[in-house]
Amino acid sequence: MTPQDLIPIIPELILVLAGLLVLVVEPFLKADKTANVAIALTALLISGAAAVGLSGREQAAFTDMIVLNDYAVFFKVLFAAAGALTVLMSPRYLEASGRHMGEYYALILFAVVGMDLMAASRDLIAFYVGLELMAVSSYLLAGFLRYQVRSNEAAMKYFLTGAFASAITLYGISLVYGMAGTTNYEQVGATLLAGGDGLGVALATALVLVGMGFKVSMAPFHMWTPDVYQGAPTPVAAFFSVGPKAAGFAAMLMVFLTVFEVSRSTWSVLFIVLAVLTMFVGNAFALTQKNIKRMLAYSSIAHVGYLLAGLGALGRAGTDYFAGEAVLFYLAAYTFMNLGAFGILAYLKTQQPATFSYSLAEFAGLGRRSPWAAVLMGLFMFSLTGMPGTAGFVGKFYLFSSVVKADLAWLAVIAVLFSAVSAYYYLRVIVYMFFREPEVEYATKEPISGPLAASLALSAAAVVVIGLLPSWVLDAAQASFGNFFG
Amino acid sequence: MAIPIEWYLVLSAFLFVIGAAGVLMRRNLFIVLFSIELMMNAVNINLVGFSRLHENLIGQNFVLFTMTVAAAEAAIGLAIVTALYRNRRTLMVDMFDVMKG
Amino acid sequence: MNYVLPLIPALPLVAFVVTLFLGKWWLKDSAHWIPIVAMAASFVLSVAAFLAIRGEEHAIVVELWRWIPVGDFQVPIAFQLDQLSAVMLLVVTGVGTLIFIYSKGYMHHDPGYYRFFAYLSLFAFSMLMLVLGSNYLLLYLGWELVGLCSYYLIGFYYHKPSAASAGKKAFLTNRVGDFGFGIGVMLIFVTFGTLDYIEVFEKVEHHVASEGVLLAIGLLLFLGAMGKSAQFPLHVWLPDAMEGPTPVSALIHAATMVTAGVYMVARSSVIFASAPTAMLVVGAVGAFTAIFAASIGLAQNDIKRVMAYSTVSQLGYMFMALGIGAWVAAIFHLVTHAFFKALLFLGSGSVIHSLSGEQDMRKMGGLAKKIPFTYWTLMAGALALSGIVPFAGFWSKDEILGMNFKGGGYVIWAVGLIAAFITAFYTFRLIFMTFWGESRMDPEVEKHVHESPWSMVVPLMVLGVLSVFGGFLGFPPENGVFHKFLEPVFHQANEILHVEHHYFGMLDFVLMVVSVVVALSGVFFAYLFYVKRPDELPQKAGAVSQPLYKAILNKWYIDEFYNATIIRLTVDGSRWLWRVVDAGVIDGAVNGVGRLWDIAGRVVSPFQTGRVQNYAVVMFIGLFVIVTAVIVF
Amino acid sequence: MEFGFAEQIGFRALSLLTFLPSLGALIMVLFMRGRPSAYKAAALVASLATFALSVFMLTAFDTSTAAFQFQENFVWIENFGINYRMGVDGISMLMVLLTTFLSVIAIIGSWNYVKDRELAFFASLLVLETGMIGVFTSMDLFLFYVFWEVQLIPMYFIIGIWGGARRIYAATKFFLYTFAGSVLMLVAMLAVVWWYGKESGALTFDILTLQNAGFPSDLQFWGFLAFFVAFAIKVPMFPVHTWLPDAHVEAPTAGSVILAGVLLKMGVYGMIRFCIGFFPEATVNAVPYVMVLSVIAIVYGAAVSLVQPDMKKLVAYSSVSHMGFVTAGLFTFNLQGIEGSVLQMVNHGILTGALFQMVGFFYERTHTREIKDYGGMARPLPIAAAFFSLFVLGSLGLPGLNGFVGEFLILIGLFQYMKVFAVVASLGIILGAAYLLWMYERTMFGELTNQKWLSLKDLNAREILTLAPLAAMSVVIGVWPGPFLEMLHAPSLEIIAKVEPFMAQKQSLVQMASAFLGGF
Repeated sequence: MTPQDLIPIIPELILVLAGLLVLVVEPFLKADKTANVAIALTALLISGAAAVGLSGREQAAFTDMIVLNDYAVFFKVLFAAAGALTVLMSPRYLEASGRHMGEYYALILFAVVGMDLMAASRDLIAFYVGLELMAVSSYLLAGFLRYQVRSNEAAMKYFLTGAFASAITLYGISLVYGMAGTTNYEQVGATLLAGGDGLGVALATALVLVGMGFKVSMAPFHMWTPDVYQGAPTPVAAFFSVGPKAAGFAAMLMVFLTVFEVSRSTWSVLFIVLAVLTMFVGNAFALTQKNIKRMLAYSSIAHVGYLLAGLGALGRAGTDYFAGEAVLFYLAAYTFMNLGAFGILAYLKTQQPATFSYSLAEFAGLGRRSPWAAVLMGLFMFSLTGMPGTAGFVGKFYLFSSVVKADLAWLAVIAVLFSAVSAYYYLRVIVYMFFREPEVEYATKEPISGPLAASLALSAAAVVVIGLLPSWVLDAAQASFGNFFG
Repeated sequence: MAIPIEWYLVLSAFLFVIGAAGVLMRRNLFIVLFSIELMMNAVNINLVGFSRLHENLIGQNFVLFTMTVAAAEAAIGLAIVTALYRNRRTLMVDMFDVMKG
Repeated sequence: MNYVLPLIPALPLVAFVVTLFLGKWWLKDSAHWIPIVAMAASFVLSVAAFLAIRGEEHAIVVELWRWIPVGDFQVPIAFQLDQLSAVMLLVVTGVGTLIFIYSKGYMHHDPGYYRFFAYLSLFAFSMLMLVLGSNYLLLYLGWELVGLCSYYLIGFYYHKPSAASAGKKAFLTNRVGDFGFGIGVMLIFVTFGTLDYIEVFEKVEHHVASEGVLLAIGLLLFLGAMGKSAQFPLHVWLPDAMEGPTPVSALIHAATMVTAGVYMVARSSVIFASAPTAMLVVGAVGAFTAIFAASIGLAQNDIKRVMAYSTVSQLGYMFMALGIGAWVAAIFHLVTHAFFKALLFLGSGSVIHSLSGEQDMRKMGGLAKKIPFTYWTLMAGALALSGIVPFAGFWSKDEILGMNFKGGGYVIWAVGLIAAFITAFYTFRLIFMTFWGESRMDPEVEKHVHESPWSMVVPLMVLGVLSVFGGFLGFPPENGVFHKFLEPVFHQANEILHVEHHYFGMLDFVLMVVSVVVALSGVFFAYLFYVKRPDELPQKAGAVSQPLYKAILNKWYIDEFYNATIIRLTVDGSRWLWRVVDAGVIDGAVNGVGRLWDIAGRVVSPFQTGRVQNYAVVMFIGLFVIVTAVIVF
Repeated sequence: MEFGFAEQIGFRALSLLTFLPSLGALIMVLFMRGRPSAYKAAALVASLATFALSVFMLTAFDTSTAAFQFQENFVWIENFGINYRMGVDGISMLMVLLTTFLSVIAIIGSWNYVKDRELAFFASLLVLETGMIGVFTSMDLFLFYVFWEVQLIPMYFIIGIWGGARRIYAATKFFLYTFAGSVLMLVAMLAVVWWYGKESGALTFDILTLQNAGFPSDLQFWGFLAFFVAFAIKVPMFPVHTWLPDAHVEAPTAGSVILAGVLLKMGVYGMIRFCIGFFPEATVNAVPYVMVLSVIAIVYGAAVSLVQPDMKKLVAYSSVSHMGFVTAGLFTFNLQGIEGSVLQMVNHGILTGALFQMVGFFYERTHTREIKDYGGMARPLPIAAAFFSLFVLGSLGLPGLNGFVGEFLILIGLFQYMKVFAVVASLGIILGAAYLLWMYERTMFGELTNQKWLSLKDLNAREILTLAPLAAMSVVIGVWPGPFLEMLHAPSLEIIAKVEPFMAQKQSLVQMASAFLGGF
């Protein structure tokens, strides 16, 4: 290790230090946790800024375990943004839940570090460590409201299935190591390619795919998702729905494009089949949900289905990384609209901490009660549906475009038809907010907290800007693949 | 003479399946936790065996990380179990189905 | 002519617009002035036009602007003045003016006074467009517009459901005919590449189209004519149309609009002449309608309905003429019929007016003394209608019968003769029941019987004079002034048919005598039945031919037949389409897709049990399947 | 680029036209909350200004060419070859005029219609106008799609918030149905773009470029199918029409006016631009099927209208019938058919818009739309009855009013294509007269069914002001359609030129079918 090696991990270093600082400061704070919020937020912003500053550079560090490239930068910025928005929507929510503790922010920071590592790793060990860092933090975050049964249950479910999936991944990784004798992505890929496709490779592909599929809630490894999202604190659920998912895709893209180059035909078919299954499961379950939080959980599964179609297309497209870029772009777009939607849920929860249960019926007449919240929620719903003018549309446009480009037009047709189905349950939220009158009277509302408002405004702005002027994010997504194998 | 790699693999596979079976079938949360540990250790055996086969240390390095992670997981698992038990007074896994559908 | 011709229809149009917009608030009771003046002015202009076209070989065409210009489909708004349109102009504006004047008295005190005159003006405009248009599309335009006015005027007393539904019935029945007309127009365009009369006829002469196509065109056009001129089986609307005010019945449903079909066939004489089969159909339908409608007229008790069936029957005569190629005779009968039928209607109107709205002949009788002007003018009309020498109807009707006989249409001639007998019978049945014998009026009504005002009587007298002497226009038969005047128009058609010029001969005289005898015997029988033994003979005759009598009384059950078949099928079929096909099958399928998803959601939902180990099992099964699949494939 | 905006009119007229209504909406929402008279006036001014601008553009419009005019073009999303490109030809100019015209009418017509969330209502109408104009002016596929989808949203809200009792069902159905169709179109768009991208090495969404791409047969087939389904839903063609009656019945008056007046036309417009423009070969192959569906729609829509108990539903189903004429005329591919079809879109917009507006006025007075609740209304409401009769007559194709011109041109075109279709379509006209007159008779004529109606007030000045322009347009187009048709000559010839090469090959098949169906 040389000092030079630290450059690529500057963003993570900042976050780790900030996380530790939070833990140190925490005992000195009383009820007011503003300082820790500020620390976490600043750290995330600096980390993101640092990542931006590092863009365009190519560097490998720690004996090629970690790399710095635009791909990693893209995700680091994205994760920092997701973390920052999550942090912004948390304080009031946690206060309302009676569990406003600094550890929360530290855990978020550590989780982001883990995610960063997943995106930046070039070695199975580093990847595994990143994965677990993220996972362990997540388990704790899910159970953060430890006096609440749902939160406990969510943590338990997340933990058990997560550890189970980790073990499966790990088993796959061990087989890879066994076949290749190394854990470096490129070297493994080259060795496996030389050895040819065989039983062991197939088995390892399947095992790793399952383990990572779990993280991104790919069907049929998705079943934890709704329960965990529902039980976890809402900002945490928001974070889960975008962060670990994006990190999972970041790692998945890398691993499958390098390590499993040899079994490309296998995994691309698997992704296509599972994409269809995932779209079906996500949409079919989402349709019956009366609980918005659960509905958003299933909807996130549906979105994973679309993304997996992109991965399938990527597998089909040889050295054309268009589909990969599309996946990156979609993740970015998805991050903002989903965070926004969850942010509205968090806001509503802070309005009625005791009674609000995220049920659809409670959205009735929201358009009258809180017009701004309703309008923003409408925006996010339309974006999730994929209406033009929003980030969701450009994302779908890009993604399905890559699927069509890979001569999988039929898959694109299936995907768009599923997204038409999804319109039904997204619209239902709008129906309740604008077209129905409330069934019960609601108490006078409290003013929205500044950070939460900022979080919502930023998400909405991102959704609209990416929707209308997507070129910036597009360029970034394309740049990340431009020097992917540089 | 060296033990053939297949022996490691078979042993690890057995352990892994036993662990998985435990996760799937045992009702007590603690035993499920142990079963997960068993799965992790199956992987460890694999890694060490391969390390021997390839005559490099990567596998053993990996094992160190795995064990650390397993320890962390175990700690967190216990924490979660504690919180859960406090609220629910039971550790039967199939009792926890407040959220479903 | 460039200015005169457009002005003829334009004046009534202006009158319409002014009366419509200003009538209610401003003109009120003097709403009649503008339309009457406009109409009279049109009449004067028409006379000018008539004088201008006399003896001209070629038609005068005035184009205003391109109406629908698309590619080779170029239809102008253009007027064509030739002898045929000149005659029609005179009839429309002349009879029109009289009826406008008559309406001033008849419609007095009606709350919709201004509305009535507005509609009448619009009608005049439309009818003039119809006869002046230089192409088939303008004919169609006028055709539809007069139909519209007819609709409005029949339904003038719109608050009466029977009136409203009669208007609709008229419009829809006409639409059935127009269906044929419209397709005929399209076929003309597709065949000849133009809709202009002159160009089309030229191309027909040059055999651009096969006879089959010409037959199709002829029959399609005739379908339109059947609708407008109330020929069997599309005659059902005309009797119901009597729901309208009487001046309307006189103007639209006797003198002008219903003859549009005759005008159209005469106008298309070149096409029909080139398709003999079509002519045969025209003649046959005409003859059948003549006798068929006359038979119904026998048993009607409503004074206006008798007239209505009589009109249908007389229109049948005109088509009989057209069917044999007696174009001029048809137009001649059109003109005389316009005179005497307008007269009869207006006279009936006068009767009704003086009886405070009573229309049932069974509640009249003995009116001759009380309303002498009406009686005598009506009598003139009756004599003309019955075909008694030398009244107007005699000359034209006899010419039609004679031409048919000489043309070899003996069956049609015979049918026409029988119809003539019936006509004379029911006409005088009407006269006798209304004016002769004992009064059967309600005492209340009887007290108020009065002669109509001058504005009603004067038109009656003018028309009476025309009914008496109008026939001499066509004297001697087939060679009268009228025939000479119209000769250039039908020159082409006659050339195609190789018609030779014919002079009055012995045969004609014999035929004349025959038809006079037949007519007189009709009058005689009517006298026998309704003056001599009114309490005995009608009942006896009814009893002897019970089923026949019932059939006649019920108008041969045609309306019932339509109601039970076409209308019923359409409405029930549509309801089936809506309830079963649309709401059930199509929309059911659409909602079914939604429901399918709903069911899918419900079916899969229980799989999410909430138990974490089940999740792990699913994961494990998934893993197992994937691994198996990967290994197997 | 001789038809750039700079040469023709000197400013970015199309962008201004497109976004002016939305700008108005924005100003209303930001500065005029809680002041009804102010924001209503602002809405009116915005829509009037837009209309005025569109009329002003006519003065600079060149009818002698099929080229797109007032063009604007700049790069939007470079990576995909997406440009912000706008332009209008005769067809789209006419559609734009129709849109701006009807928007004004809709705003005046619903001046006092909504009581709840009025500001949002008028803002929605204006945003909707932007979306509609955008659809007609886009020359970039992506831009088109954006507008195409975006206009769904305000319409969805208009139906959903201010609609009738089953508004949620209707709004959802409307949205999902259209959305499902248009996502298929999205895939087809992508397939087309990628094919061309691979062929030429450059991605582009430029409509004109893609129109000249010459796609291979199988892509034509699938592409046509996907685009066609999307547009057919919008039109709506039989059998994908069932969203329409629901949407119309539940929508507020202004919604119905715009929906029938403009939104349906977007479907046919799309067919012209894309189905025919991109896939002429597949179009030619599809003609018989489209014809059969259109003719079914004509007769079927009319038959179903006949038995509707609800006035609005009746008019809605009549739209199915009338739009059947439009699609049938378009696919004849002769000048009369095409021009008749486009003109008929304008006519239908005016007449059906007017009919919906009238039903709305009646509803505001009586709070019922059931035909059986009416009867004898001509007595208390003579002016309304007069207007109503004019629109009814226009709708049933009375010569001298606008409906006839379009309908007859279509029939002439249809007759040249295949006589049987023209004959069957003419049957639809008979039925058309039947259901319209029957409705008119049952509502306006006869005895007063309800003595309460005697006290109803006749149309007021504002309402007359709403209807009079529609009536005037109806008469003007009826007697002097020349100027309107003139705008269509060049673009229609262009359409024919596009399909003609493929028509020649197909001719024998048409003749065979014709013989089979027993044409003359």
